Amino acid sequence: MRIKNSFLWLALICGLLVLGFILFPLLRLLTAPDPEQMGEALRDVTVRKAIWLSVHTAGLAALISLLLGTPLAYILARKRFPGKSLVESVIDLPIVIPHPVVGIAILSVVGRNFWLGRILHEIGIRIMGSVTGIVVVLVFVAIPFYINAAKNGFEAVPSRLENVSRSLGASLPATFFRITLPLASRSILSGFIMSMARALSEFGAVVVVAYHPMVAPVLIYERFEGYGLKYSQPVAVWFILVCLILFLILRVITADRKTRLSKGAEI
Amino acid sequence: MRIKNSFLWLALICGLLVLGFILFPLLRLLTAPDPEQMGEALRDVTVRKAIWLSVHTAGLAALISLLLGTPLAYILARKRFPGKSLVESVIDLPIVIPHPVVGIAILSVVGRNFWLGRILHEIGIRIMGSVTGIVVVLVFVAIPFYINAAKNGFEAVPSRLENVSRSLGASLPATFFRITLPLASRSILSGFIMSMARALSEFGAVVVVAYHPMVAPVLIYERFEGYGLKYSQPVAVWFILVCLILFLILRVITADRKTRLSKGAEI
Amino acid sequence: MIRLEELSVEAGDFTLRDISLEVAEGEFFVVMGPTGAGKTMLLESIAGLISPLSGRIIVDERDITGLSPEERGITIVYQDCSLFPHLSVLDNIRYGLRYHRTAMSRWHLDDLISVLDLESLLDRYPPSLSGGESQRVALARALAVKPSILLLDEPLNALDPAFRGEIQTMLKRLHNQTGITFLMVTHDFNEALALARCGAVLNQGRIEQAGEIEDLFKKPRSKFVATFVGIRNLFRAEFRETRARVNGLSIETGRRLDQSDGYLAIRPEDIVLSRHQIASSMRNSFSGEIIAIERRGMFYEVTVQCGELILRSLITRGALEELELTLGKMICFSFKATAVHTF
Amino acid sequence: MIRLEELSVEAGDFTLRDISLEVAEGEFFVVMGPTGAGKTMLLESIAGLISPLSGRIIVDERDITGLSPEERGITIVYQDCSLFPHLSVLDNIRYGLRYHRTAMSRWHLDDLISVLDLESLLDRYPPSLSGGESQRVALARALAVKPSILLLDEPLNALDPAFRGEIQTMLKRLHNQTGITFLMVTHDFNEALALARCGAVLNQGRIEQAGEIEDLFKKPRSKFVATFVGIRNLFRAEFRETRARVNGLSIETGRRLDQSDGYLAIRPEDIVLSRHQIASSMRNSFSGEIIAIERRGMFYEVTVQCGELILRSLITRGALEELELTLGKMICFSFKATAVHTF
Repeated sequence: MRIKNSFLWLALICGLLVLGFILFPLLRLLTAPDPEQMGEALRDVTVRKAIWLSVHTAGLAALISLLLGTPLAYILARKRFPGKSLVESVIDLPIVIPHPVVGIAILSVVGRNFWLGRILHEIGIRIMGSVTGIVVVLVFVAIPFYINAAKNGFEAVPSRLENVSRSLGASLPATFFRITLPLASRSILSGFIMSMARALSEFGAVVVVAYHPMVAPVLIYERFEGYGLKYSQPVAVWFILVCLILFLILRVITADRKTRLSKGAEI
Repeated sequence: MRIKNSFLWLALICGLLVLGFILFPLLRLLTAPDPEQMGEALRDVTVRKAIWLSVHTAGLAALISLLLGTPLAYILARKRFPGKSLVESVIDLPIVIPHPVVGIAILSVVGRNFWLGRILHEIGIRIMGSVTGIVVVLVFVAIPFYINAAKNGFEAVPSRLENVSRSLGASLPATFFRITLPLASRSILSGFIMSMARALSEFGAVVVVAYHPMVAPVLIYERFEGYGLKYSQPVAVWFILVCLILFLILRVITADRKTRLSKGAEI
Repeated sequence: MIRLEELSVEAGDFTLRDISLEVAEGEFFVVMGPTGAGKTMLLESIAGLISPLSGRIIVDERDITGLSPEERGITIVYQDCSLFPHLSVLDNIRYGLRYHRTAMSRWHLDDLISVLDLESLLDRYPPSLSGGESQRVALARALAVKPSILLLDEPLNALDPAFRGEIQTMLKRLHNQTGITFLMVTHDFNEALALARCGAVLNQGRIEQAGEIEDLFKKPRSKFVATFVGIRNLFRAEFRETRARVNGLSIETGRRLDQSDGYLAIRPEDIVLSRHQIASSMRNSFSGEIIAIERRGMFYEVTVQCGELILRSLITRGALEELELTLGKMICFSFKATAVHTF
Repeated sequence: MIRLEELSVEAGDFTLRDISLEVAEGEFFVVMGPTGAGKTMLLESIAGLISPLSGRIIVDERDITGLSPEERGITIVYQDCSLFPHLSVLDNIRYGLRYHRTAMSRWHLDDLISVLDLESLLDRYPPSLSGGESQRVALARALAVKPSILLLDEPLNALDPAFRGEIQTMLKRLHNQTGITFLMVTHDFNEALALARCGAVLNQGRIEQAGEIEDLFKKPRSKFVATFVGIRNLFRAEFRETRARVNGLSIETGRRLDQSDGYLAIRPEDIVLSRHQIASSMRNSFSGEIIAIERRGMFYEVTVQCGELILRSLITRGALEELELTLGKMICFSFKATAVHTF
């Protein structure tokens, strides 16, 4: 019994250390600014604009990830093909590419000394320093999170259900929309929120492509650099409150899903 | 047959769009600098020092994540307790907190106007602008990736194996080291590499806490800001080559594991 | 009618090779085989869910090898039922109707629901159903579209033994009432005996033997089939004229044997035990020592040793008591020449 | 000896309530119950893998309720074998030895390996083993540490029927040779019949009946147990003195009945069919019409209707042919008063 307890104690101590390490700075940050500073930050139109720009570009990036990523996620969940693990590696690439490098890579193809950049310039699409550019960068960093979540969701739908549906006369698309999509909907939703959260948090890639218009993380960084810690805290607090609400929704959804699945399990 | 094909075509087009969108800028980046520029960057001691600093702080952060995170990951995979999903939410927080905010939150608790900061100062630990600070920030952003991977690995080990081991006379720690850990070792290794890759890629949080000493992403950003795209590209290429090698190792490991598992499955 | 012509299928490491089978219109056909023999794969190939490497699938003289699953009119009931968890029982049953304009003309949905006793379940959702209930819903869903062929993947295996009889009776009734061709796979030979007239034994991706179940049971053509159908008395034998020599015993088979050696099989229930030599038409009669008595379900298996030969006989409890069988006792055992099968 | 005293266990939504059982030293005890009855949970509670809410577990007069699993000397063999996939067969078998200094004194590891016929498998790894091989390795691993009690979780269920007999025989032999108390759970009543002398029936987390298997089989005390042990002739009856009235038929039970009404059960194999009324000691003799003949494994179930009453009789193929039974034919059926069970 003693050995067992010391093992559990060790686990408990490590667990508390990790949780404290994550929570302590965040809680301190949340309580650092006084209400007056908070109110002031909220009245600042620059702050409100930056947060709104962040939220709507991140939402747009998540939506684009969903539209582009869903078919690919389905194929990856269902089909075997040569080079599949290579494709999966490519999809995960944006997670591990250093953030400023993401911005630099995107600028490398849209500059006017490259053919794609010239074409975009001809048809009037600007990437550098534009909302379009921000969305492009955010899709780049967010899409792996969506595709992985959706893929896991599709994998969790037994392919036998699709087999039965097809043997009952439903075509592949009908089966997808009547069986697969409804059953994977929670994963798709949580992938959407996850990729939006990732897009909201991005700084390094965005700051390279578009310092202006300013998304919230850039604004926070600017205030920190220009005016110091104290001046950046209220904006940071407002912004993470927005992020946390989104994240809370994600958790509620996935927790709900786990309960439903475990109910179906055998005793 | 026609409907089925058009469905597959749609998936193929979306898939190629996503892959192209991710690969195209990266490949362009890799080919942008000429060999001369590449060689010049490699001879630059600042570049070599920054990359080495990145690699070793990231490795250290991953190691700390492993040591602190493994017991917690095991508890999360095996035990049910009230508030478990709250704990899981807390662990995922660093993924969704905007990167500069991570730095600001950590600075909020280590400044000299806060008790923790005063204690650290007393015992001579500096966070702001130090290697220690960089490691602390990187652990903060990397640890969720490690814990989630390790947790999935532990969950994949059937608890019945542990039950059998214990009924054969092995204590909880003996069972953990003889059964659980060997069977989850690949997940632990891939979690280690994943968290190291995440740490390597971090910019926003590091730049707030420590502009100097310069890690590679900060150096890349500095060169971009100060001298322009062309001058930042060679450093970026050298750095992502280092990251890609790490990432390749991760892929090889997980692919190998999938093959082994699928062999065990029934026909 | 289904005809498989030298069908070969590959999936992962596993291959079905040169499967040729013919199932008559409206038949209840059973393919038996141990776990991992490729039974589910065979069904999925017929349903069009796996594409064969080579060979053809002919249904009603029409080559359907290239058709997609939804064009075949063949439905499948998996062992785990695979009900759609997000749809109510009624919606599960009605799922395929919109794709079948002609469905349910002869057989009305209400009839099907009442035959399968599903009225009270229609509003429930699959996760709340018991194993037997799920199985009935899966059957209703598959039959609602009036398939030309119903494929059944071990439908009784997931059920508790106490409920197997019920579903078995229901399957038989559904088959009689609908006239649909049923093709079932199972690893349990007894189910085949209870349900089907014709069948085949599949082993490691190949058909070992096909034909009437009675023939598989009485006249297995390979050692594998003999073991699979539960013939526990199986010996290597040398043949001469009408007699077979097994471990020193000479056994009359009542017919000329063409091979010089092979296997000899006797079903345990065909061996009659008696205290004394009995005057009867049984051509083979020996005596030996009882070396084991084991209960098998409702019956007893008595193992008798006669020289080198070990034979097993299956008898009822009544016979066991009447003959006062005990370990070590000497006993006579007899069997008809026609009960001896050689291959 | 194991004694459970009003054990209650909760895990997730499921509860075992007030389980009291006694298993004698060295016995082969079987707990039967349908899927979801809580059988595995019961075993895991005894092994110490789940902590009970209340009640006590006594082994050899020692209260082990608070001990951790590794201190109990009770090993468990799961249905899926749960072999350690990263260890060779030999390392699996030897896994527990280092924790048991006294292990393997009487019973040597080599003996165990040879009895279970594992010599040729020792260097293999679990994923490459067949179902039966895995089962034998799991048994060897659990017995190698010489447990005081071996818990078996449906050991035959994952096997093909053709291999069940083999493992069943092996289990019985191991039990005899080691003298270890075996406690097995199963959903198949026939396995209990074949293996154990005593047992219990578990349903929805409660013990329905415990005692000798023969008694469960012949004298079920509840409708659930009667159905579970396969008594297909089960009727509500009114009792008066020694006779029971069922659907208009008056049946002699040969003993005074104390209740005024209850259930009446007759095992199908106890009902004798004959073409004419037979002179015998059987006290109950009626006649009726054959309304169904169905094959059940190696036997036939004949359903006879007599007025409102529908009775099932189990007979051999020989009897079926001899009596020339066909649908619609009138037939006599008789059974002894002692074959009639009431509760």
